[in-house]
This record gives sequence, C-alpha cells and structure tokens, in this order.
Amino acid sequence: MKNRKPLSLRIPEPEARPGDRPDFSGMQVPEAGIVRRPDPDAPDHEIRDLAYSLIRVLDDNGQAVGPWNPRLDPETLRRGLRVMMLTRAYDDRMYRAQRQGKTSFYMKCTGEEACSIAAAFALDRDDMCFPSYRQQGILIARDYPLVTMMCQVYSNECDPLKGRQLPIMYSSKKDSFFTISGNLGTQFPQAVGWAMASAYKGDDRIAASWIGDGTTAEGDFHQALNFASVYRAPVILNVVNNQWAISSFQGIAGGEETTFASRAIGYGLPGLRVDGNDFLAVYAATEWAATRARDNQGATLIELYTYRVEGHSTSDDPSRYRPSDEGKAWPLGDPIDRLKTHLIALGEWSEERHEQTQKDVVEQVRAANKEAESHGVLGGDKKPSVKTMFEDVYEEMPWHLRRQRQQLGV
Amino acid sequence: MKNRKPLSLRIPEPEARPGDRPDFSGMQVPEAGIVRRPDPDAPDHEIRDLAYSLIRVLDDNGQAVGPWNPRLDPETLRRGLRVMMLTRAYDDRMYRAQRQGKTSFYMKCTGEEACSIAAAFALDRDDMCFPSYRQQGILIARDYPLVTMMCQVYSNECDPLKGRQLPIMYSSKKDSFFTISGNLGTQFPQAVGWAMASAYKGDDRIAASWIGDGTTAEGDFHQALNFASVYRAPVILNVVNNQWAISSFQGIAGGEETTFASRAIGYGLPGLRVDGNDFLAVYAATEWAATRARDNQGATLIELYTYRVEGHSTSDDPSRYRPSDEGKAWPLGDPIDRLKTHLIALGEWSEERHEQTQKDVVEQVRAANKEAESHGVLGGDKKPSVKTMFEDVYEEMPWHLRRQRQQLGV
Amino acid sequence: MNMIQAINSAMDVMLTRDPNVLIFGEDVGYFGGVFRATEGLQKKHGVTRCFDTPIGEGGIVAVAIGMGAYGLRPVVEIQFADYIYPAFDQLVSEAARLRYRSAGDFTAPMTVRTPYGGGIFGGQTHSQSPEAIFTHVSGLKTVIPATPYDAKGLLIAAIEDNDPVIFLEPKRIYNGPFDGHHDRPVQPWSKHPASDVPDGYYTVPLGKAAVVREGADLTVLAYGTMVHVALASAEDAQIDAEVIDLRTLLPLDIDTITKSVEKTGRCVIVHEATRTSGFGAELSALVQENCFHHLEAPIERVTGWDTPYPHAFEWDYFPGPKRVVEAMRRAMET
Amino acid sequence: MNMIQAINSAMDVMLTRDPNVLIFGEDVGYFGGVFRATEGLQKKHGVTRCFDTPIGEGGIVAVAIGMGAYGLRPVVEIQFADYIYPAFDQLVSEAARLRYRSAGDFTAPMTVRTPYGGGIFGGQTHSQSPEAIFTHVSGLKTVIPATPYDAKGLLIAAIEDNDPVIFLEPKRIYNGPFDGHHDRPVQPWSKHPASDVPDGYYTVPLGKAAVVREGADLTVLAYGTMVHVALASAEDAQIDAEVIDLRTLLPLDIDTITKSVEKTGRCVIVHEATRTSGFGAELSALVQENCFHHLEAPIERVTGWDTPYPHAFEWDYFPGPKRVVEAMRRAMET
Ligand SMILES: Cc1ncc(C[n+]2csc(CCOP(=O)(O)OP(=O)(O)O)c2C)c(N)n1
Ligand SMILES: Cc1ncc(C[n+]2csc(CCOP(=O)(O)OP(=O)(O)O)c2C)c(N)n1
Ligand SMILES: [Mg+2]
Ligand SMILES: [Mg+2]
Repeated sequence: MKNRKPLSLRIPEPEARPGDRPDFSGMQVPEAGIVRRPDPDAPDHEIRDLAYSLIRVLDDNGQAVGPWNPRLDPETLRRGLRVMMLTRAYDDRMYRAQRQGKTSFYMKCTGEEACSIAAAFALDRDDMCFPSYRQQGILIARDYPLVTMMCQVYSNECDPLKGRQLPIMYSSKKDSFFTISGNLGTQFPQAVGWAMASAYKGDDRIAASWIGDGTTAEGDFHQALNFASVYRAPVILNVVNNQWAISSFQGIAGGEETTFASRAIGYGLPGLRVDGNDFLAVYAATEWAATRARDNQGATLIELYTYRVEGHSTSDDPSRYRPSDEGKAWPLGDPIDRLKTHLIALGEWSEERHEQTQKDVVEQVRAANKEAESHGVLGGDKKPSVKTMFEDVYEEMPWHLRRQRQQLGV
Repeated sequence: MKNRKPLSLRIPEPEARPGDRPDFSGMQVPEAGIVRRPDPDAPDHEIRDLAYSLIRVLDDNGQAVGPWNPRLDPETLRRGLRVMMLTRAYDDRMYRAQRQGKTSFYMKCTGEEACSIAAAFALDRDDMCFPSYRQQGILIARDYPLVTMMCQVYSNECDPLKGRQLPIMYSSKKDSFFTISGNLGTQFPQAVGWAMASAYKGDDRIAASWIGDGTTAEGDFHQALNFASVYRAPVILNVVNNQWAISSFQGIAGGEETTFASRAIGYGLPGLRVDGNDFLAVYAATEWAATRARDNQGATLIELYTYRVEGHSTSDDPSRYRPSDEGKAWPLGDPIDRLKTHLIALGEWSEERHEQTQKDVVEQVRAANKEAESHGVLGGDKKPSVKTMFEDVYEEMPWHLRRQRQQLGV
Repeated sequence: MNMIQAINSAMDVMLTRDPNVLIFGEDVGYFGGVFRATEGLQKKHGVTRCFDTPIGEGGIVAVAIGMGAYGLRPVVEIQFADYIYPAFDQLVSEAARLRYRSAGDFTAPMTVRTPYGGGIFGGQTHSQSPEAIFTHVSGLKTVIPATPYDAKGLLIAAIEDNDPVIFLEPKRIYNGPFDGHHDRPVQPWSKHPASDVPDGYYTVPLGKAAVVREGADLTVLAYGTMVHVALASAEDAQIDAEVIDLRTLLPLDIDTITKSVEKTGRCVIVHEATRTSGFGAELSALVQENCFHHLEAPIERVTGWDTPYPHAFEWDYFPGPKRVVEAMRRAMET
Repeated sequence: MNMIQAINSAMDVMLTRDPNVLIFGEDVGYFGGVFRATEGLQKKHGVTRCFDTPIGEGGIVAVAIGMGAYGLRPVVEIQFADYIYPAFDQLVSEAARLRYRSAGDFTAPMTVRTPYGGGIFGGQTHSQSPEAIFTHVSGLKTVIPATPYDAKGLLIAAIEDNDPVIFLEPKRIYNGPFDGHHDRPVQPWSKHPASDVPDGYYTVPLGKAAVVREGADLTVLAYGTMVHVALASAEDAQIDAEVIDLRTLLPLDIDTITKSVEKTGRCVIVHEATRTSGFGAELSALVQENCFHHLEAPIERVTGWDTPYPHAFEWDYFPGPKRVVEAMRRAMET
C-alpha cells in the first residue's frame, strides 16, 4: 500500500467576477523608461529579461522617458492621435449601427487602438499585415476609405467583399492588409510564410501579424513561432494581451503562469513585453523588431499588454463574467488620453484642439456613414447581385456551380 | 526609393553529410555532476538554467557524481543493465526478422534504451505511459512478455491487437502502456488529459509521455504544454532528442536556435536537459519530475539528449543523409557501456558476468522468438480470423459492418 | 424547454448521475457558453466538473481522449462546428481509432457537442454543416437532434455511449422550430409538443430514425433544422409526403428509410451542408442500392450550394421550403 | 518513367520554368523524400527551392498559403495522406476560402502532394484514402493520377492552376500498374505505354476524365490504383465494360460519365476508401440523378470496408478484382 497524497485538479480563476471590486493589485507596473533597450541585433539569449519586463515610454505626467523613446516629431504624434480618435469614433458609430439593426455583428477595439495604429506607423506601408479582427486601426492608419469599411460592415452593394464576409472581416491587398479570417490564429503562420516568400525573393518587405491572448493557445501559434525560428523569417508576431478571450481571462490561456512574451524564449526568438496603451512604446518596440527583421535577424514576438474595454463583440455582455468597472480600474490608462497628455505636455496640443479634433472625426465618420448607408445596409435590397454568390469559389466556375446557379435562377 | 538591403531565406543545414567526417565540435558536453539539483518544488522561474545545462551523473570513469546521483542499489542497477541489454537483443532479433521477410516493418531504439528504461524504473508500475514507437523499453522494463511483443510484430494468431496494427505499435492497458499511434505527437496532450483525470479523481497516479525531437513541431506539442501548464497536470513530458527525424536533423525542428528543454520556459514549466545515454541521470530527472507532479506542482518537460544510432526504421537508409560513422563519434557514448562501466567501477559487475548476461538475453530472445514464430509470421496462414477485421470499430457492430462482413463471406 | 434548455438539462442530469462525467470547452464554465448551453452547471456542480479551456480545439479533444482512456466520460463543447477542424486529427486518427487499434484495450467514451448550420447571419465561419466528413470516419458516431425532447434524450444516450459521438446541434432551432419561412415569425418551442421535456433522466436510442409525418406519395429524408423545413414544405406543396427525421446519421436507421421508400417510390433528401459529397450523397446511394426497383423517379437532393455560406445571401443559400417544394414536385411529376 | 520519376520530372520542369515555384515538406530536401519523389531537386535547384520542414503539417500548409498570398506557387508534400489531418483547418478554412472571402483579392495557388492508399502493408496510418472529404470542401480541387504520363501532366497543370489543388498519389502504383492480383508478379511501368513520358513540359488538363477502356455493356468509374484493378476485372469477367479513369474528382468530368452510363445503362463504382460517405456515394448520386431513366440495374459500389486498414488483412480489405468482378456480374444480371 503506497501512502501518497491524492492529487487535485487546479482550474485558474480570475481575480474578480461581477459584484467584486476590480483587482489589479497582482499586476506589476514598472516605471516608464527603466527597461533597457539593447541593439536590434542583440542575440536572443542575451535579452530574455525583456520578456518579463514591461517596455513603457510615457510616464504618468505624459513625459516620454527612457531609451525606448522613439523621439517622434509632433506632427507624427498628432497624426497618431487623430487616427486613434477616428478609429474610436468609427467603432462607436458602427456599434450603434449594429444596435440599430443595420448589420448583424460588430467588434470594437476600444482601448487597444495603439496596438494596431502605433505599429502601423512604425511599419512601412508595403509591409504586409496579417491582422485579427481587432486591428481595424491599421486600415485607418493607412487611409483606407471609411466608407468602404462601412460598406463591408453593411454587406451592401459597394462592399468590396460582395457581401460574403461577416462584418469587420476586411481585406485589402493594395493596402497590404490580409483578408481577415473567422478562424482564430490561422494568419499567424501564414504571415511567416509570406515573410519567408519575401526573403526567398530577396525582397525587402517584412510581415507582421496580430492575434489575441486567447488565440495563443491554438496550434497555429506554435507553427508560426517554430517556422519563424527555423527559417529566420522577417516577421513581427504580435500578441495583443487584452486580458480576456470572450469570457475567459488570460489565465485560461496560460497567462497566469508566465508572460506571453516569454513563449518566444523556447524558440530562440526575442520576446518583448510592451505597454500596449502607450503609443510610443508600441511604436518603438515595433520599430526595433522591424529593424531586426530587415537586417535578416529574423522574427520577434511582441506581447502588447492592454485591456479589452468593451464587450468581445456585439453578441457579448461582459457584465456577465467580469466587474463592469474593471476597465476604469485598468492601471495602464487609455492610449488616446495618454498620447493627448503627452502632446499637451510637449506644448504641441491643447484641450481646445483636442475637442475640435474630436468634433472633426465624429463628423467625418457621420458623413462617411451617410454615404455608406446610401449604398444600403444589411437586409436592405441594395446589395451585391445574388449571382456573385457563385463566383470566386474557383478562378473559373465549374459546371456544378453553374448548374446550381441556374437552379437558383439567377 | 528606399535603399534597404535584400532579405534572404535561411535553411538550416547539419554539420556533416555523407562523405564528411562526423562533427560534434559545436556540442558542449559539461562535466558530469556540475549541474545543481534544486528541490523538486522549486518555482519554475528560479530554475530556468536547467533548460540550458545538461544533467549528467556518470563521469568518464564510470563514477556516479554530483547532486543528481540517485544512489540506486547495485541490484537495481544490474536489473536496469539487463533490461537495456535485453531490449537491444530484442531489437536486433526483430530487425533480422523483418529482413528475413517475417514482418513488414520494424523500429529499433538502439542507443536510446536508457531514455525509456531508466524512466520506467523511476516511475511506478501504475503510472500511465504514453509512448512513441521508440519506447519498447518500457514494456520490457515492466516484464511484458517478449513473446507477446513478437506476436504483435508478426501480426500472428496470438497478436493481442489481432493483426490490426503496424509492427511495434504495442498496447497494454494492464501495464499502463497506452496504445501507440502512427500519428506523431497525438499522445502528448492525451497524456495531459489522463493526468488531469487522475487529478480530478484525487488519484495518486501520474502520467508520462515521450515524443521525438522532430515531433515537437506538431501543434499537439503546444497543446500538451499549454494544457499541462494551465491545469497544473501531473505529467512528465519527455522529448527524446536523438538528433534526427528520419532524414532531417534536429535543427529543422528548431533545435539549432535553442534547446528543446527551453520550450518549457514559455509555459512557466520547468525544463530539464538530460544526458539521455546516462541511466542514472535519466532516472534522477524522472524521479525529480515525478516527485514534483505527485506533490501537485504540475508538469515537467524533460529533454533527453541522445543519438539515434540505427536507421529511423527498416524502411530507412541513414547513409543517404548522414555520415555512417556519426554514431560512433557521438560524444555521450552508449547507455549500456556506461552503466556497465559504472557497475564494474563499483565492483558490482565484471566482464565475465556481462558476457554471460549477454548470452542469456540473446538466448531468452531466441527462445521467445521460436515460440512467437510457432504462432505464425506475417503473410503466413496462422493469423487472427478475418472476421475480427470488422470488430471493435464500435462496441457493437452496426448493420453496415455486419453487411460488409457478409459480403466478404466471413 | 427549448433546445438549449433541453441540452443543458441533459448535461445537468448526467453530471448528477455520474461522477465520471465532466464538461469543458471554450467559455462553458463561469459564463455558461456563448449559446448558454452550460449555464449554471459550474455553479451547481463545481469548477472541476464544468470549466473553461484554452482556445485550442485540438487540445480540448486530445485531453478528452486522455480522460476517456482513464475512465471518465468527458463532454466537450466546440464553440462552433466551423472551429472543429483544428481537432480533426485527434478525432479521426485518435478518438475514432482507439478501440480498433488497441483491440478494445482502450476506448474514447466521449461526446463532442457543437452547434452547426446557418440562418443566423453568422457568415461563412459560423454557419457550416460538416456532418458528412464525420460519417466518413469509421469509429465515430454522428448524431443530430431536431427537437428539444430528442436533443436531451439523444445527448444522454451519447454521453452513455462507449464510442466517441459527434453531437451536432442545429443552432438555428435552439429557440424555436424554424421552418425556413424566414419572412414569417418563428414559433417558440413552447408551442411545439416536443418541447414537453421531462426534467429527469431518459434516453432516445442512437441509430433510430423517427417518422415525423406519415405519407404515401413521397419520402423526405432530413435531419436537424431541415426536418422542420421538410414538414413545412409538405404542407406548402400539399403533397402526402412521409418525412423521416434521421436523428442519427451514423449508425443510420436504414430499415426505416427502406421501408418508407419502398412504399412511396419517391425520395427527396434535404440538408443544409454543401451538396458535393454531402451526406445526401450517401443517402442517395443507399436508397438506390436498397430500393432500386421501387424507385419511380430520380432521388432528389436539396442542399446548400457548393460555396461558403455568404453573409448577405443567407436566404438565397439556405435550402428553404421553396426549393424543397420544387424538388418534391419534380419527384412527383415523373 | 515510373510514376515517381514522372512526378519528380514534373517538379523539375516547373522549378526550371518558374522561379516562383518552390517545394518543401518533411524529408523532401537533401534526402529527396521517403518515396524519392523530390530526389535530386535540391542539389539541382538549390536549398531555398526544395527544402525540409519541421514535422508540422499545419505549419507547412499555412506557410504555403502565406507564400501563395505573396505570389509564389508552393508545392508541398505531406508525407502520407494519413498525416494531412493536422493541416485540415488550414486547408478547409483558409486555402479553400481565400479567393471567395476576399472576392479574388487573395488566392492560394498551391499544390499539396500526398501519397495515399494501401496495399503496401503500411497499416492503418500509412494506407488511408481521404479524397472524399476534400471533394466536400468547396474551393479545393482534387486530382488523382493513374499513370506516369497523367501524373506528370496533371501535376504540372495543378502547379499552374490558380486554385489550391490536393494532388493524391496512389503510392501502390508508384513503381508499376498493380491490378489487385497480389498473388501475381507486378508488371513494371516500363511495360506500360503510359510510362512513355516526355522529358519536357506538357499538361493534362484538370477536370477531364479518360475512357481507358471502351465498352458497351457496363461503365466502371475508378481512379488511381483502382483504374488498373477495374481493367483487370473487366478482363477477368470477360465483360464488355467501359472503364473511366476520372483523373480529377473535383471538378468532375460529368459529361464523360453521363455519356457512358447512358450508353451502357449499368454502372460500377470502385474506390479503396471506406464506403460510407466515400466519393463513390457522390458518384452514385450523380449518376442516378443524370442517368436515372437509362439505368437498367442498381449502381454498385465496390470499396474499402468501413474499418481502419488492418495490417494483417490487406488483401481481405483491398477491393480487388474478385470483388469488382462480382459487382460487375451483379450489375449485368439485372
Ligand atoms: C478556431 C476558433 N475557435 C474559436 C473561435 C470563437 N472565438 C472567436 S473570438 C474568441 C476569443 C478570442 O480571444 P483573444 O484571442 O484573446 O482575442 P480578443 O477577442 O481578446 O481580441 C473565440 C473563442 C474562433 N473564432 N475560432
Ligand atoms: C503527423 C505525422 N507526420 C509525419 C509522420 C511520418 N514520420 C514518422 S516518424 C517521423 C520522424 C519523427 O522524428 P522524431 O520525432 O525525431 O522521432 P524519432 O523517429 O527520431 O524517434 C516522421 C516524419 C507521422 N508518422 N505522423
Ligand atoms: Mg483577448
Ligand atoms: Mg528524433
């Protein structure tokens, strides 16, 4: 008879549930500016500490401090701020449109704007992005027409995707923005493949991809990091850790045991952990990784530490599984407020200009939406011709699809 | 016009190919005994160094040195040696049987015997093993009848698997040995599930699984480590790094950039890197991980560093892709020789006894094979009844299988 | 009960009866699942009996297989059938093969619940019907309920079954027996007799179809949402059609099908999945193999088109009453 | 050339003609593949054009999709069709969907080569025939050659095709046209006219079947290894059978099939894959839909049994001439 004590199964639980007071006491927020910035060509094994720290540039007074300060000119900062404000205004409008029954579904990126927009600013326009559904900021940063985005959301007659895709599943090759998939994580290793192709061709463009904390659990995450490591692919692999995957907190994805950035270590890749609500930190980390990739040093994994302020999607009600005021308690603040404060601290911005800009972006969105709705909304009769439903399954339509189209009589 | 230098695609290449002299100069072999042994309940983040060192107990003179010395009694050591010798003799015999056309396929574990056998010695008999096809040593260590193993290899009338499985795909629930799959890596997360079940039931049995270096590239590897981390499953996850995956060297699996043991770090799991040809080191590392698991501290990833001395399988010809004398040059020697030397150094063994034991195991295998062959070999007429082909697809045979069996007229 | 409540009740009953039953999947724990199928189960039965998992379908199924090998009866949820593909290898190469390759030594007594089908404007990745590929995999059973009563009875039978069962839930009829008339209000289940679901334990046997409408002129084979579309179509067409709800696709209830087609001599098969190599193909092949000399007209298939499920064209894609009625008429004409 | 040499030649030709073609997979680089299909290609064209990959089928296909999106034409090898399942999600949800979901903005012009089928004592994980599940996925093309000449021409056509193609290679006939008579010596390809393969570039169009034996009494539909089994069976049975080698399963050459069955009025379908929901089901359904009034006998299916492929019972499992002949006779009797 052995006398060993019984085992027990451990199920991770978040700090706070509805009714509890939000609790981020366990979260360490290092001061801005204290994390070292190694050269972008530093060997991965010498910079493992970066996977456990938190790269921050903007301090609580809105000053940009430390070695990661990208020293962006005020004009660029103002553009960044405006794109973030425009993105938020766009989200608000489209969210309302869904509530008004003008479309079936919508997803906001509120509070996470910097994760996509600052990165887009640090990348070149022709660097290929493989986003998840929460990086609409990239398209907006690249001046993709809001009207066209809205037409996709409305699946209307001007939807470039011909009403085939769920709202927000944009695609624009000419803007180096890959077609968004409903299947989580599939784009991560695809980005690695694109990057390998670029390297194979002696091109100088790199790839970047974004997935969420929850999505890191998919096998494709492992495929991406492993192939990127083996072939030293010029790609930036971003994990947007917004703390939640629908109703499950990041601990269910493995985020309680260690950082997502540290996943890089086991592949011999650098892992950077970054304040995702700090426009300058996201910019600087992306720039560092891009320099490394262009220098043929391969891939970098970046964990963008942020918080999903809104529901997962319009189908979700977060008050069912987390304190509704958790977002307010989030220690890293709001990316728009923080960049605004910084610009004001620099003397390059003011409350007045901010208010004016806020008015402008809301008006810009309103006007765009007016035009988009004039091309129809979901359920209306202004939509792509039904015929097109049978197109693009293959380059040429095979007999069986032609026959099916005839059966439908279109 | 940007002036950025063109990227290039990097393809890993092994040090030596056929015709080259074997080259392990790049491989660091730390002295035996120098690696520290933390308590089995040490926090993972305090023992990351173990993923980059190499735990070794047996030094070049056959002395057992250092904190990892499990201090096994001579009787246990002699049993371990005998099981390794028996396993090798079994492999040699079955390999010959395949060459003689008595079966379709065979896989040896020559040079890797300690990876399975020392581990089996350190585990309890009722700890559940989820092996790959190269851990036949576990069954032999657990005194599973050689004759029955041979009958499986011959798919004959006494094959417990009724001729359904490829040779070497053994299964024995009563010996806590999971049915081997032809699909690489699938057993790794299954072992985690079994361990979670054991914990869920308040049982005290743990699970262990083995995969190869090449197999770490499968998505299931990531699933196993992630689920093990999240639910703190009592499981030991072994990666047998024998340097090769059929024709591709471990660098193609990502082993050039870092160690496989370090994959554990990104999941907040301990990773141990162990001399896989050192019976005592493998025993000690397994014992450490087992203690940790039984103490509800969760999973450990163990990289067993070894070399695949023979071809991948009887279908393989390694001289096509690596120097044929590479095995001889392998710096970590042979597990049988090293344990033998140790026992002799202890004064607990002699050349004579060794020769005698060698004769004994060969004779034991010969006798077993004689009996097994009396029950038939592949292609002969002594095989399970054809009827059984339709059984066990489901617990009860549905009408369509009954009908198909009738069609075959059996 | 509506179908969600019936499914919830089935799991509640089994969690209560059998300590070896446990439930896990994405968002099924505290939250109770995106379709609320596991609502309240964690609270009632405890966190180790109903818990959230990482978003790794392959891992979810692999872990369930390992638990099954230990002796548990895991019930896992794949949030949408569209997301079951990352688990495909574990289902096909492992769950389905364990019993056979180990000659009964190891088994995978697990149930994989997953909502499937369209009609909810979910776009191409929340609308798929992958049942056919599972019926091609020997070792798996495939079950699809069409009513709350059957959903509960079949799910309990699936959980108690010692073979792996793919339990596909027609999400379009979770809340009411949608019959394809998308322009009309959908009846709630409460108005349907099959919503009268016992609170306790009962089973509906796997492998048995149900004749849900008797008729002499034509046989309609359907399952899931399409059962209600078929019934509505029979009314619309004023045809004396016999409608068979297959309930289990594999093992299939061939006798009920054969008996009916031998009587009617005409057969229309309806499913939402894409047409080519859909389960309708197997049904068509079986019917003509078993009833060739009774057939008076070609067997008709009414199915989803061979395209992804397009967001803006749900009702052009969905094989609704109009198309089913046309097929019935064609079958009657010959 | 034998079939392996023809496949090797196809890749060699395309590597030479198109700098955007590259080849990767497990063991395909220095070693040249476990079946030697890529032998010499790395040496001749360089390591970046033909290289080894990690053992992650999902990653292999995902990377190929990304390369396709960039503008390359990757040709990947999955070592055995039995191991394609870890890549299933990337194939079904991504490769097959890119063009549609992006309205032509992005495409996946890739070819997935993989050896399939049994008869080599590979046991249940080196013998599967998964073709049917790919034909169920809209957006994929599925091609299976039966001779060296077709293998080369079809593979070049597949590589040049702008849609993703699953190219299944009947490994049993890599070295010779095995006809199912396992007790007789197998002819080498050199004795077969279709082994006369041009060294250079040529294509065999996708979507076109070949009538490999003309006949008046009965139509046999087959592909891959089974084409040769069907031909031998026709001889054995002394039946004036028309044997059609489908070559492409999807898009299917329906006209050739219909024309033949309308002529013969009888049809036997042969494949090695498991029966239920195999591609034979779709063929049977299509034939009865298109030729109902010409059919004089039930369509017969001769297939692998609905079990895994059992190591010791290859020849009891394999649908050889004996079973095909029986089916032909049954079809002729009615
Ligand atoms: C393969 C797959 N599994 C499950 C889902 C359903 N699903 C959609 S979003 C989501 C949560 C993702 O969380 P995370 O990765 O953290 O991204 P976030 O929404 O927080 O940005 C889930 C489970 C899916 N779309 N694809
Ligand atoms: C999913 C899957 N892919 C590919 C194969 C073919 N295959 C069998 S063994 C092997 C090499 C495995 O190498 P490794 O994991 O290092 O194990 P080792 O043989 O060295 O012990 C490959 C590619 C397989 N069996 N399963
Ligand atoms: Mg998240
Ligand atoms: Mg190996």
